[in-house]
Amino acid sequence: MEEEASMKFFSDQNTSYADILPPHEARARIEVSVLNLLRVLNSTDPAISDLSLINRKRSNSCVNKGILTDVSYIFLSTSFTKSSLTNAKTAKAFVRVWKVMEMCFQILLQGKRVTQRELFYKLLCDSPDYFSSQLEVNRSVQDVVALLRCSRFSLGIMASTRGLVAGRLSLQEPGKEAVDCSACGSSGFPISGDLNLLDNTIITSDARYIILVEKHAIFHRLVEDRVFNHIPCVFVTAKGYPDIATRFFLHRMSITFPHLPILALVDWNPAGLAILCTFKFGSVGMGLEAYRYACNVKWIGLRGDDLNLIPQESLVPLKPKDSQIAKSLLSSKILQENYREELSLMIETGKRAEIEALYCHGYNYLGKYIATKIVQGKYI
Amino acid sequence: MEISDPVPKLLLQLISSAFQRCRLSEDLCRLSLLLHHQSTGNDPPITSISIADTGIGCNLVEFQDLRYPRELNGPKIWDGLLSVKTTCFSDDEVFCYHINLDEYISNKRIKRQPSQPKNGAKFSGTEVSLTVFGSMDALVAPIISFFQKMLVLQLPNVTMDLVVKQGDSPSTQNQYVFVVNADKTPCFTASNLERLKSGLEDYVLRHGNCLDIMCEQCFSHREHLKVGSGIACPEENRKRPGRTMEVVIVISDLLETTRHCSRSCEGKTEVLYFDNFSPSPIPQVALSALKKIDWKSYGLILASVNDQEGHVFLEWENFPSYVQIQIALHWYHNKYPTRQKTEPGINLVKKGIKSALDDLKTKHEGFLLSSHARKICSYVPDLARSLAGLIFSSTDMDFQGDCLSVLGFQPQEVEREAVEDYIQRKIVTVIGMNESKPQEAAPLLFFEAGSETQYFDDEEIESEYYSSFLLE
Amino acid sequence: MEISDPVPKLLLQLISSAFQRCRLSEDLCRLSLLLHHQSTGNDPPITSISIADTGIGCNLVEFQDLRYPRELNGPKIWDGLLSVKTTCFSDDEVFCYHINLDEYISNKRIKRQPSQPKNGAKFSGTEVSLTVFGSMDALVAPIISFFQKMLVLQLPNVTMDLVVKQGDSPSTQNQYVFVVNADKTPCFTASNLERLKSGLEDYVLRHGNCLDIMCEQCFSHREHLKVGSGIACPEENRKRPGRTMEVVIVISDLLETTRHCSRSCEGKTEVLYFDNFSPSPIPQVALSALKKIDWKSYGLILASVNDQEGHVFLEWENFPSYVQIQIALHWYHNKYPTRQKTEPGINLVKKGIKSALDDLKTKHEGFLLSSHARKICSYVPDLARSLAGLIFSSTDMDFQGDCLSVLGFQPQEVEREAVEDYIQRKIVTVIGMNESKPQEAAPLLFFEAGSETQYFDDEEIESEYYSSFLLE
Amino acid sequence: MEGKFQISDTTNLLRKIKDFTRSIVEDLAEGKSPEISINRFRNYCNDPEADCFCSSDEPKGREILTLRKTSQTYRIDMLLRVLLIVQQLLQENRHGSKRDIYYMHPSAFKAQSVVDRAIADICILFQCSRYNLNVVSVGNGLVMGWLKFKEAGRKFDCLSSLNTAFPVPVLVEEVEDVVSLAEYILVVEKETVFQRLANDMFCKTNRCIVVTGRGYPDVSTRRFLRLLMEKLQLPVHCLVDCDPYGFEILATYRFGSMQMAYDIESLRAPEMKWLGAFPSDSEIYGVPQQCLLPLTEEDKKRTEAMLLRCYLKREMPQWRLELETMLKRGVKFEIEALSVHSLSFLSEVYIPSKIRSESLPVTNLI
Ligand SMILES: [Mg+2]
Ligand SMILES: [Mg+2]
Repeated sequence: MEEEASMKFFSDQNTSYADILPPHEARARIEVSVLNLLRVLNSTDPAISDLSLINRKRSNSCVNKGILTDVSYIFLSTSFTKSSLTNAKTAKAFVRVWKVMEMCFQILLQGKRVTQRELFYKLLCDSPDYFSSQLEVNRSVQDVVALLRCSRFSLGIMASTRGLVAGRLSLQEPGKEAVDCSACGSSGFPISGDLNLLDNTIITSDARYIILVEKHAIFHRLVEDRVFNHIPCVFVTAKGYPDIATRFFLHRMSITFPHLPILALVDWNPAGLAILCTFKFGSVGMGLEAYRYACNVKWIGLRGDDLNLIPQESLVPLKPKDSQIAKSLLSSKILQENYREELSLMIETGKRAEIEALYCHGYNYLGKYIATKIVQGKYI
Repeated sequence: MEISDPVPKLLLQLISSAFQRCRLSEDLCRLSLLLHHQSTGNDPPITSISIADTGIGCNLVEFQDLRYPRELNGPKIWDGLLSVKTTCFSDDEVFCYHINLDEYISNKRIKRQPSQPKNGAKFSGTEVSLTVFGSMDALVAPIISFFQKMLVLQLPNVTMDLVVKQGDSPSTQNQYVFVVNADKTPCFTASNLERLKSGLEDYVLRHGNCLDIMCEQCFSHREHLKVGSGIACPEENRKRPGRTMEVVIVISDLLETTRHCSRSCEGKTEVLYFDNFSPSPIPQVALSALKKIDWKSYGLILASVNDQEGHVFLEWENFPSYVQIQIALHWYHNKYPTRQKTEPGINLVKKGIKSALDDLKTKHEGFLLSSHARKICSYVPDLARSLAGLIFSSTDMDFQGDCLSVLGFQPQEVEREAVEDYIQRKIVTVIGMNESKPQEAAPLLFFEAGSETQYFDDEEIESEYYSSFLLE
Repeated sequence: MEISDPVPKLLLQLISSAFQRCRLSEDLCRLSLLLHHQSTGNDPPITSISIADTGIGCNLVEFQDLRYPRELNGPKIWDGLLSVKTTCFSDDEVFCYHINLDEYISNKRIKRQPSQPKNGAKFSGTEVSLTVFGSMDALVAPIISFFQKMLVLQLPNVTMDLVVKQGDSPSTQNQYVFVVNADKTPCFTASNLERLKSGLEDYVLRHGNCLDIMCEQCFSHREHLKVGSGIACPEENRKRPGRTMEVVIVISDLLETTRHCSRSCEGKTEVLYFDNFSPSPIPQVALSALKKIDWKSYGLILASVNDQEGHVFLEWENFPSYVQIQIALHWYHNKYPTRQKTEPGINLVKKGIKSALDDLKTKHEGFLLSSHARKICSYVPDLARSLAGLIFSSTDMDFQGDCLSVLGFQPQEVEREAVEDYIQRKIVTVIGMNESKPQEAAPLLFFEAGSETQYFDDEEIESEYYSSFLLE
Repeated sequence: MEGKFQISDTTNLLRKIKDFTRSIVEDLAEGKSPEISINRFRNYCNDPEADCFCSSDEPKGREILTLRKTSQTYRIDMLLRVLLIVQQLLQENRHGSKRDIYYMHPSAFKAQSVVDRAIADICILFQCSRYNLNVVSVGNGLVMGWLKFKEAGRKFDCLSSLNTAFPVPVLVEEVEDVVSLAEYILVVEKETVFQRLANDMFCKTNRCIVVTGRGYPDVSTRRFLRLLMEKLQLPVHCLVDCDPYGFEILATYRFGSMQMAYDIESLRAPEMKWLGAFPSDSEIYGVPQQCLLPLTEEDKKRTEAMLLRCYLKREMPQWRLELETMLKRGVKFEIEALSVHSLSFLSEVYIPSKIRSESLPVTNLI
């Protein structure tokens, strides 16, 4: 039993993931679904096929602890939930799935993309009996993703992204001129929500580090100061919790440049660590779509070591929300020991510190801080 | 003074016996009932009654169980004397008896009278006659009703008639003939159940056999009737076979135009009960069974069961009044006559009824669905529309062709509506089938070797896109 | 048997009179009190008391108001007889009287005795003596306390001593000398208020004048004392000038090391009251005034006023116990003696105290601030730091120089901390000044923009991250 | 001249800061309480009938901060703290955000709003805009279309990819060399609509610049829009949801916000036209019933309050009428509701036809 369980961890067999498909392939999957349903329905032993959806419950999440690689991740295993037309609990959801599939099919046919809000309105008008809230639409979309195993983007739904990139990087989208990300201003270059486009963008870089920044403002500061001139690096931010496109982009970077360490600069608080962990391990919430984008992110700061750099008055007491996040983090099996220690220190001291607190040493201190940390190899 | 209740009851017993004698005959038989009101001069008036049949001849044992129908308070209306003449096919003479029902000592009851010669004629038959005081007005209706019900069994070899005479003038004579409509009915070889089905259909179409022909004001087509039947045999039949509970249910939509036909039951359901080929008051056990059926699983909500002296009506809460349900139960022993009277068990009755309901469901998709299934069915048009939409909006002609051929359509002849309709009907059928069949897991849309599979519920992780690691 | 309460009271009156006679003399005077316990043989023991002064000589009117100190229950301890010898500078003889205080009829009270010749000697003085039964143990403490308080007035020309003799042996004789510390005290020309200030300071430093020198365990420097004084004259002084209420308040930090010095009052505040240059029980009106002072506007919260038979202690709620506050009130008429005893009005007392408190505030910035001002002051270190920051972080050296010279610093010698400190003190001073100055009408010269609700923040609402896929 | 905030160069501003510091120090040295006079501004009042001066840039009153009141002392304290940081920013020629400033002393400032107020006080005191203090904010706005410009020497070439969203530049004041062939500027409330237009390649068929503030517009987006208007002299159209929040956004673009009333001249878009969605559009374009949501109580209260704003009555009575209509009908709808029948409805029908009719004198009222 034990052996079998561990076997699972090292194979990709038992992971469920959503592919990024070009429109015609996504359409083909929908068509196969229709055909399968019809076949069984009109067979000699007629039945209405159940929809097997990847279970998106926490109980179906597994941890892959990298032993052979440095990358650990969280993924959904192959346990299913079943949506059945004849089950009173799931009947409506069953119909919703088909409604969403139909709508996405039309959108894909038109070669368009919609926002989830537009999708909501379309469905609200088309099938008001089934969709009365955005939430129902979002859930059904997730169901379709879990059924067809293709990403939401592949279904013709636009993803908004807050990701920005700047620094020693050049991006060339197909058919366009290359963009030098060191010259695109302090606002940085926006990471596209178009995953296909991201996948086809040519990335070149002479950077030696990728620095992941939690906050937009810090990103802006570092870029304005052109810190990448001193530390050959690329800055990436998702302005908080990462979206799929930003994770996808970071993952592509890590594949393209496997030797660049990815260093995360986050607040010294549980939310900061949670953001780091989302980049590092993925999340069940992104379910099928994103486990493969886990990256070997290292924690450069802020950390407990840095507290002596910060004036006492800049330490703010932990809020209840922080403690909640900390608790939840600690309960995660994947969290490594030295991260746990940092968390415990936060809880022990009851304090949190923002990256901005380092500004007491001057606005140009951040760059020095990062450089020092890199030189001393102080990342975990 | 009218002839009061006890007498009709006795009469129905006598008629029933006569009917059985006809039934068991292999020839065409006739059962004639004569009511003769000799009003002239007599006071109280005298009614003489004669029940004559051309059946197999009677066995005196039949009269053993008859009891004098006693009025507790009231004048004596009858001397208790039955005059019986009977002969079997093989007999040479017609035997005559006087049977005094008012006599308690049984061996004094029957007094043999001089026989009548048959003079070599080959025939069989019985005539029972009696004379009572009082008018016969209260007698006619129950007897007619009895005959009408009798017809439901559709025994093809028995013709029944009733003659009611007032005095001696032929102008004051009414004759009622009850005969099975030969061309519409199953042949002699049909089973009892087949006959019952056909009989109940006729019964409905003729407004409880009140009419000679189908009421076309209420029913435009015989085909609009939905008929289901079921048979249930007791467990012990294995040892002593023969006893059977047969159930027929007819559900009919009244025509829109005559929904308020005065003869309809206003949405009430009449339950006819036959005990050994004879209309009979419904026994308590069947009444209980009717109450205990899980009607809800057939989408019906039983409001009440009204038992009006053996005439049972079910009332529904959720059924439109223009839909009429008619139920007939028949409990009999194949080896008739048997003196031993039996009653079906409650589960047997339930089983019979359910089997008839299931039969209906099977034959008519989307019919008699449980409220659960009906709710699901309400989603089906939408689902079918989406599926048809997916098929027809596809630009991939191969896919479209595949779908249509899977559904059995010829690509060239196809209209979207027809496909949508077909899918809809198919799905509804499956839903109905799922209901009656014990649930067996439906196949998955994609064949996957999933680990555990469970029905999903709302506990799943909220599908926030920008969700964090913490949701793990 | 001890000499009980009434006697000390009488004695203090007699001493007070003697003190006044010295005070009014322009020469150095001496006031000697002898208590002689003649224990040998007598039972009950006899104590003879003599109060001798070298003052201006007495006026018999002084004795008019004295009353025989009566014990309600108890043995008679005194015959009521005072023996008085007195002479003025200009008299040729010393007049002797016996004054029987037990005599109600006033003209029988005083009996002239034969005078004693002065033989041309020029001196003045008075000696009052009496003999009472009982031991003198209970007498000594109040008398010492009285003299100690007397010293607070710091009248430089009166030396007081007390000799207590047990029997006749000189070894059993104790002498206490109460003399104003001449080199530390103001000269003769100093005002009464100046002397009172100095006296109260000494009183505090010497633990209520219990010590001969300053207690260095508790107080390291005289400068650590904060002294404030105030004078209030009644309105009617304009017509009949002369009456004055003088108030001195001394606030002292005990040294950290001896915060728990047994002699300290544990944060309680002793209130000394002088009526016409004589320690006196505090009158009711002054007590009321103490209660009615708006201490809060000086950052003080009065917990209670304890009146222990004329010794009044104030207790504070919010004052650290190592801070000691000492208050002395002096109510007198410049033209002494006046027979008419007066009391100050309540407002006068209040005015005097407030004026002393305000004096303290003015002299010591940031001291005795109201809680409101102290709240304001809590921002001061920050303000000072920011201002110093603005000065020192500026890259404009001229500007820096300007600011420093405005603040009175030499550019070369400047440390940021010193400047910050200085600014801080300056701001506190301003805040303190704002407090004492009458509040000007708030300079708000705008009309309100109405209280409409503001829904949105103009700024990046970067409040924790968006967690929704809804792009809106 | 009076009341107009002149853009002062850094030296000038530093000098003002030093003068200010010096005067405080002098007051203190003399034992005087410093008095800091802060003007008050508003861009509207709540009396539509009033004979008010809200339309002028003049201060509408002033407060004098002294050390007498706790609240005022605190305000001075915060002002000085922030001023110290501002002086450093200016001397080092760096930019910081209000967030940055807040995080430097989070426990002293307690809340972002405290910093915001101090910055506003400083701007008013020195008669300058926030960006003069080198306090900038990283905006949320996006822009696409027929536009090319430079920000601090770095090129932004939206023309190279007409349907790609570019972030609004952070250093709006350093934007230069603005080049555009656009015929108009379209401001949309939401990112979703912006994305719709991008997906529909709207800018390929329409010569325009599309800007969104992603909801309530931040200062950089508004400033950037204003700058585009000034440099390009193009008409500006605004497309918002037909709900009170959408109207609030529209009004903020057009009239500025109360909070930044002191700097309204550099932030508002005075010639902006309201393109839609109007309450009447729901009927004209057949918005399905289920897409019309009833106004909530909160919505109604908000709308009623907005109707009182004097600038509507004075400058945009037609807007006010539309707002009244919304209140009367009691329903609201989002822009997405217009395109339920066809995804490209907005880009192919609605916007072009609205913009065409804009040029007609009759409907030009709105
Ligand atoms: Mg954070
Ligand atoms: Mg909106």
